[in-house]
Amino acid sequence: MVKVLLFAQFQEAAGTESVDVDAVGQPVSHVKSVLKENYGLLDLDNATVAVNQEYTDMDTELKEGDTVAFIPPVSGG
Amino acid sequence: MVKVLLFAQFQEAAGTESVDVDAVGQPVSHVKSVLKENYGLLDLDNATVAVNQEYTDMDTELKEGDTVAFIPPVSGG
Amino acid sequence: MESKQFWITEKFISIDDVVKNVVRPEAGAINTFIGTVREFTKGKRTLYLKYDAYVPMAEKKLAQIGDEIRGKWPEARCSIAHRIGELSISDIAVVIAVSTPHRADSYDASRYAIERIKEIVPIWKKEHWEDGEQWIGDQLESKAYPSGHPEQEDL
Amino acid sequence: MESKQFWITEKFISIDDVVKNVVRPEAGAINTFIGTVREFTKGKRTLYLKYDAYVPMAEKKLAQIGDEIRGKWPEARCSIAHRIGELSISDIAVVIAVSTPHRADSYDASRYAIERIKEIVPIWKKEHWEDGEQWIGDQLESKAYPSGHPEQEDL
Repeated sequence: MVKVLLFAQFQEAAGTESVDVDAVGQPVSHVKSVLKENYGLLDLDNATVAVNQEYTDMDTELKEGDTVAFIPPVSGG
Repeated sequence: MVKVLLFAQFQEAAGTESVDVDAVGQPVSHVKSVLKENYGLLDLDNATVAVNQEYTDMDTELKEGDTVAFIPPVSGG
Repeated sequence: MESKQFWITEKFISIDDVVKNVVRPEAGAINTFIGTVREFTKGKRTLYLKYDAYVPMAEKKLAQIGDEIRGKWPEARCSIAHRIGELSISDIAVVIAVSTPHRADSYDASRYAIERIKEIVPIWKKEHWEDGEQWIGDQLESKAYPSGHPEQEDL
Repeated sequence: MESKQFWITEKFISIDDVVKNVVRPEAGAINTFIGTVREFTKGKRTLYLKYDAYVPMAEKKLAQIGDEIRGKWPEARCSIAHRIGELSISDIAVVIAVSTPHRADSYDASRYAIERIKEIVPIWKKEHWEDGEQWIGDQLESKAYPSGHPEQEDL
């Protein structure tokens, strides 16, 4: 399983801070599809993705225990 | 009389913070000459001058009660 | 006192706490940037803000900005604190402090830090107005992402 | 607490005291510049400094810089404190705070303020080294005065 973290508007839309997804051996884009289907998170296309706290891309293949975070456009500062 | 204020290296060289000079009706350059002669303040040529706390030039004619300050190159900040 | 050089906190940020992390004998200049909650943005009145963050990654990215600054300005030292949770008007959201031997670099490195925060640090702001609320996206002001998100080379 | 917006003091300057003079709901950005006493300058070790000032004129000129900033950046607010007397390594000599609605202006106006201080404010620094002492002249770093002093239009 991989752990998927949701923040800000994604967290509110999904009603949860994190979900576990069976995506080992799959690319990040697979997790995105699952979230779109199961939680209606269509805005995910505007997000960047981090795996284990480092930015990466949708092609990254996931391993057991990975943490995936979908990062909405940031607005700190 | 006009009051002449000395700061930093001029104050140390002259050994005083201020001197009174009889320079009413004279330009500032007259005060400069007096200070050069009487106190050996040759570096005055590197100073700007302020009369009554406003920068001005050596041609400014002095009035009774004016305060003249010779301002060495500044180094605040 | 916080012992971290780069941190996310729910508590009030003291400017002095951030500045003292960068004071040192080699420095003659310290630039700080303080982001505060502004009441009006484009005529719309903000009542309060809420900041959310991916805390461990955000602290890591703040530290990365510090490393980037050391790469570009080897003699610079940097400390950054960002607050999260609910903030009122004029509350401090972020404090950046950069010390350098000479002043020009302190301005440039501080400016670099705030721009990078707005590019790469996973922190999100939700504005609460009289008539609604919204999570605010990219506020770089200076840069548009044609693809709708930062390119790889920006991260 | 100091009630002045622009002041010369023999006492320790609190960054917070200067910053709170410019905090306001319209501002989202505050830039501060803090000048500290640097130990080494061009390889020479400073033991301590002494600052002298023509105090009433210096406060007037600091306020003039505030007015100039309002002229150039109408929405900016500025506060400046400069310390005089004897200062040790890492002591704060000057604190500038500028608040603006948006960040770019806060950097530009703050930078303008420190450059103007080094041009027009009658404050003088005396360096004390292990082997001597000297009043330091123009340290603009960015500008040479061919005539050896500022031209009229700079004052």
